Amino acid sequence: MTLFQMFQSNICSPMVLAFAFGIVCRLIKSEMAIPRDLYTSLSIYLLFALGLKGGVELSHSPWQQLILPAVVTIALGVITPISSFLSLRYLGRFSIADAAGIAAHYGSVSAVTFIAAEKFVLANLGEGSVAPFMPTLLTLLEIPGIQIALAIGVLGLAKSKRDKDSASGVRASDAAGPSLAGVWHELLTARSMVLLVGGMVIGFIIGYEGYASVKPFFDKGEWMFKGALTLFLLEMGLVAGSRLADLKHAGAFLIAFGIAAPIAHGALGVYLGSLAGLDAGSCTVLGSMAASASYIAAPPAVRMTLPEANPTFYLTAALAITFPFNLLVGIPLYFRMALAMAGH
Amino acid sequence: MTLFQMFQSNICSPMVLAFAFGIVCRLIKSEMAIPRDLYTSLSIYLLFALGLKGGVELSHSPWQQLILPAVVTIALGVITPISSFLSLRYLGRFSIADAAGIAAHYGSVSAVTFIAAEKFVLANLGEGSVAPFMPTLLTLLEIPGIQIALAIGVLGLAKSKRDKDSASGVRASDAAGPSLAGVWHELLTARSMVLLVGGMVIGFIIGYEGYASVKPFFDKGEWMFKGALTLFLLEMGLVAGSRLADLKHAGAFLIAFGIAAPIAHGALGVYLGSLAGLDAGSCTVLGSMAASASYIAAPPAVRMTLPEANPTFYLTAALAITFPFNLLVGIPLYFRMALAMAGH
Amino acid sequence: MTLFQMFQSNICSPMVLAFAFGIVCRLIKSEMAIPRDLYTSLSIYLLFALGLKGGVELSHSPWQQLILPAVVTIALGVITPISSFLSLRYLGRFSIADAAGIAAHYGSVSAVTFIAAEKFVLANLGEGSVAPFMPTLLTLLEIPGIQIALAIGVLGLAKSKRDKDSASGVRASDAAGPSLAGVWHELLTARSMVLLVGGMVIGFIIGYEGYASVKPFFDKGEWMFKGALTLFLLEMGLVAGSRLADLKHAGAFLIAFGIAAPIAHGALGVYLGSLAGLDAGSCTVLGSMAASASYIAAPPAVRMTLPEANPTFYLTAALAITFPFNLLVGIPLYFRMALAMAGH
Amino acid sequence: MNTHTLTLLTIVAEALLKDRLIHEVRQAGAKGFTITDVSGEGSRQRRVSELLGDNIKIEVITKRETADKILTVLHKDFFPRYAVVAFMSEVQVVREDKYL
Amino acid sequence: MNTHTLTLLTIVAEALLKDRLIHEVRQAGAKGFTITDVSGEGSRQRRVSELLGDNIKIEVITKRETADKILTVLHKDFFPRYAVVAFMSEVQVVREDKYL
Amino acid sequence: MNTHTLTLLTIVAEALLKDRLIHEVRQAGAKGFTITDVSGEGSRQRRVSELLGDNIKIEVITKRETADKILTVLHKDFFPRYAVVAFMSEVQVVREDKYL
Ligand SMILES: Nc1ncnc2c1ncn2[C@@H]1O[C@H](COP(=O)(O)O)[C@@H](O)[C@H]1O
Ligand SMILES: Nc1ncnc2c1ncn2[C@@H]1O[C@H](COP(=O)(O)O)[C@@H](O)[C@H]1O
Ligand SMILES: Nc1ncnc2c1ncn2[C@@H]1O[C@H](COP(=O)(O)O)[C@@H](O)[C@H]1O
Ligand code: NA
Ligand code: NA
Ligand code: NA
Repeated sequence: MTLFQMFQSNICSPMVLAFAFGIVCRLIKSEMAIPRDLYTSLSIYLLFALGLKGGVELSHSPWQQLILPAVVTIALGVITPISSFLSLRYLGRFSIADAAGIAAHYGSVSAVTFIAAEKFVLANLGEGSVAPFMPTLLTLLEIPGIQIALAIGVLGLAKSKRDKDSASGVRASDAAGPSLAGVWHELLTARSMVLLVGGMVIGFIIGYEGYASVKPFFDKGEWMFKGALTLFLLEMGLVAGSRLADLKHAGAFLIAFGIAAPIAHGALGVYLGSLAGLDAGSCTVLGSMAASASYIAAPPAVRMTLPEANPTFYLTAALAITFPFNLLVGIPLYFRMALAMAGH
Repeated sequence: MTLFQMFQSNICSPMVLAFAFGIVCRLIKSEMAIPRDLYTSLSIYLLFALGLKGGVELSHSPWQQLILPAVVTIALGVITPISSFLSLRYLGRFSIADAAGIAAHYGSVSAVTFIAAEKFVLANLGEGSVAPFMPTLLTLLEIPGIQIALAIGVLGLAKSKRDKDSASGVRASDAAGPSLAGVWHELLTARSMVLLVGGMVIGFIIGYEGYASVKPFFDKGEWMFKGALTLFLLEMGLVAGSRLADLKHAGAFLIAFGIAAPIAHGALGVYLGSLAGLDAGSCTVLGSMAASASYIAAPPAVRMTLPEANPTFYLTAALAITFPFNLLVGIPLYFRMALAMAGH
Repeated sequence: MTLFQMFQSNICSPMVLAFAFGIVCRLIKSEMAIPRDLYTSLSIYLLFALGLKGGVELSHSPWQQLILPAVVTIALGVITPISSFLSLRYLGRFSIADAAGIAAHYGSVSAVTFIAAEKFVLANLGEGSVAPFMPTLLTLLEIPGIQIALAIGVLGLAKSKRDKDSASGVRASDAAGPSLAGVWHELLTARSMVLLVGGMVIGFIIGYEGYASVKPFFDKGEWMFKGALTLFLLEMGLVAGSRLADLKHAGAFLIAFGIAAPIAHGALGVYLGSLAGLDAGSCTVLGSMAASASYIAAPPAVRMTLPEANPTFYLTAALAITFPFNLLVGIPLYFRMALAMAGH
Repeated sequence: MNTHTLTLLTIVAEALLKDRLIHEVRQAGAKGFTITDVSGEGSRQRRVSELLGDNIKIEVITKRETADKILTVLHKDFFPRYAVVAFMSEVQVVREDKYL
Repeated sequence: MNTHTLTLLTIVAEALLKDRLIHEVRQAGAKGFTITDVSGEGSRQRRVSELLGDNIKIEVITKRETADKILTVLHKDFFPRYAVVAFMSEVQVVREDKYL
Repeated sequence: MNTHTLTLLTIVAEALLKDRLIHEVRQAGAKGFTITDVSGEGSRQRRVSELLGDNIKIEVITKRETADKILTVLHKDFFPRYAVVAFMSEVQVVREDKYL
């Protein structure tokens, strides 16, 4: 299959089309909307199902295999927010808050991109071509990047304020936001985290046997999951579509960043994955994770801790640029990279 | 199977019983209610599934076959609102606004009646007995009737006001409602339309192959769809039940109209369908479409553009009289008509 | 299988783990929440499915078999609220209102405990080991206990007020609550009752044949039902978890009561069941019903009619003590009792 | 715009009282009301919302006497037994007769 | 806190008027608004909420003249045809310029 | 009905501030509050509701000093950084001691 054929088959999947459909609804100014509670229910279901399956798989895979991949995943969680912050701040001339806010999103990971990447690999390389512990890596990658970028932002702002104060001789009130410890608790107990980890623990305990009775309801390979994912992507398309108008406020640099960052991070992810001994399929998924930008866990954390960062920037970049880019172009690309690295 | 046996088997389906159950809940003044978001979710699911399947079928059916049926469908969309308006205004002595408001409902179509008719035909004549392009006709029939009736109403009101003004010599302020162009946009981008058409386009693109992976989730023949439909009809029963008390305000003429209009329009639909070369099964479905009254697309459009029309009239007629009539008696009747016309 | 092994296999089911997961979410103060409409939708689905299956089973089971079990069920509905009231009032020294309020919960039944008991029996004794009319008994047991306890409470309060008035010579205004007749209507038409009975009537009419087409959607043995139950138990866990902090307000007696009452009532249920000729499986289920405390039908009825009763007591006892006790320990225990009674 | 002064009575109460409160509002002669789903906390520290429903807010525009009548009923039958608060303020309306 | 007096205009209307009412509020020069989903009953006895949606409440803090402008539009185009009520009261705000 | 005058403080803010604002309200000594889910637009033109949640409205009946205390905290810690508005009005209540 050529790269082009891959794009084509990727684009014609019900999920990608549902996303496109959502965008179109907004472009034609339709009143179409997914009820808030349906959206929340779908995301609870998808995250819990993801964790559950991950736990079941973990329950019969040797732990040692997990160590190296876990190390490189955490490395990705440290590197990507810093590389994002530096390029946004010094190449893109964004304010400290804006640069850190966007970096928090790119340092974390999008669960739907993860699912799409895994589906893509399974469709191309067949059953068993993705390591069973990938959802564990997803969990590891979710938080550190957000924390690192927030720390950069909060410390950077404090320093620039001290500089200003000592210059002017006046001491500004330090309108105290939530502490970073508070943010840790917030992130570790956020719905998405709790569902992933909780599902994983339950999956680990029940194992294959207990999973059997609810597998058709929760399993990624089953149509129930796919149907729910289709509806979820319709909603994502609606949200992305309502952000498209903001692309003009985002500016050319941010658009370029929203495409270049995933390519760079995706390549790094594929490379580190192969260093850690992952096969081509798993490298593709790890690359897609590194390349993706969070739009569920990161936005509230950033809004809370760095309200000075403009939400238009981070939401538009993560959801209206990088997410569709990865869905359509990125994943097949990281897949080619992974194949090339594996010597195919 | 005799007509009576058909009624009987029709009445004992879970869907019809769920509708009856909903009515009973209201009659015994139960607090029973379906959450608003569940209702919206079910209708999104049903309409999208309907469009999707229609698109998949379209993708491998010859287009020429569609032309004549499409022409007669549009003819039905022009005739039925006018016939409804005339009989309501001149036989029933309804005000211009009320007559036009009710006519808008009978000129459009009820998607659930469509599904019920199709299910009925498939149960009696088996797989393949309904043309694959029927959902396309459903889409074509949805809007024109509403627009025509609204135009009649708005122009009629304007004229009667001019007459009054010129009689009294005073010029009333023309409390401008939304423009008819605004209403076109509203209707074309309404949730129900967008889901049907969007689903159809996606279905057309993915074809049989792409459909396979989500078929159990969306397909009308599958239990998932049937279960969702059962719950949806429970809600429809609740709404219809809370309208039953309004039957006394509706008056004898409206009740008679709510039964006579579907029979007349149903017969016309069956007849025009057979003229256009449709087989008996498809004629039954086309007849049921013509006979049905919209209660999803029409009510908000009428309320917006013709607020002078009394909602009690149009909602009660469409949902508490014509919908159950078609479900219980109408569909088997149009089926007999279609069989007779096909010479059985 | 030893009693311990039973506990173990019981604890490792996805449903019990989901409940535990919900509790943990609250303990770590996670923001995790199930949307209100999803909770309501799940409970509508579960209750309707329960009734439907019960009705289908009833439609081909001889009515005479039902008479004796129905009699003992109603006996349980009379005995359990009285035994609960007496021990709470005279051993536990609770106020009249509190004792009656709690007794109303233990005199009624928890549908989820019923489902869990049935699942447990089927897993241990196989298909057919539970009588088909058990959902009918569930319906019979739901209301009488609540009414009897409320009557005790309302009459007791009125009497104690009269005593006080005649002592002080002053006549207090009798801030009239809703009449007991109003409460009857309320309970008989409450959502849970209407769904159970409505489902049962529909199931009875459609029988096996009509049920076939929606069986995968509604049947307790199918994964759809199990998946929905898993999510519902997650929510129950969240609610129970947020009540755990109230255990210290509940006091030692209430905690002891929350464990002793189900054991006593469960033993009584098993015994009466075997008197009525039920097999071991059905005795287990009847015992679990008697042992369980309602937390869906009872709370609003008690709050409405006996607002003097402290909700912290009855909600904590029913949901944070007795429900998990039955789920984990009670059901296997009543099962052993039933086996012992049947001479195994 | 020429306006008239009326009373806005706001009641916040546990949701299961909805039907009974609507009944009292109508009984006292009010011509309409608006209901909002809300949640809240007060002196009663009721933490029961999951199983007993949250609160509702009922707003009634009416003349002062009618508001007083409703308050009297609340005071007698509801305040002592249920979680209910109520307060009044003055509002300006255009079509006074609509509310009387 | 040093406060300024402004007008709080509250509109309760059938939900499908939402976009049109927001348009009028903006048109009249208001700088913001808050919307709540509500339900209700009034003199029109509209029992249509299931198929036509419930009501919404729109609250606008603004200066009295702007509120009057909105009321005038309501009076002309909405009161006679739709289920709408509106009322005003005075409120104290800290940052007056935010609303002007 | 014999009534007493108290202050109704209304805060409209982005939903993710809910816990922090409740904390401040309690901290200042208010005895209760009522929360409503709302949406809205203001000078900040925040169009982020899908991923960051909509707004909430917090209503607090309390004495003027307590309201002032809450406003002071809002002014210092919230107004400059978040999308928040707040306003006060006077209301009549029956049981004054319930709120003090
Ligand atoms: N001071 C207050 N300000 C605003 N709302 C209140 C206040 N006190 C009580 N409420 C509301 O009234 C409900 C019942 O209050 P209570 O009877 O004090 O438990 C609470 O759940 C709140 O929604
Ligand atoms: N007296 C009233 N007090 C509070 N809200 C009212 C009142 N009258 C009407 N409303 C609200 O305004 C809506 C429309 O009223 P109407 O136009 O009278 O049918 C109702 O559905 C209520 O939500
Ligand atoms: N003039 C206003 N009237 C009513 N609500 C407002 C007004 N301005 C702002 N709001 C509310 O306060 C929120 C935050 O406003 P802002 O900080 O101006 O973006 C908005 O989303 C509205 O819900
Ligand atoms: Na990333
Ligand atoms: Na029609
Ligand atoms: Na019991």
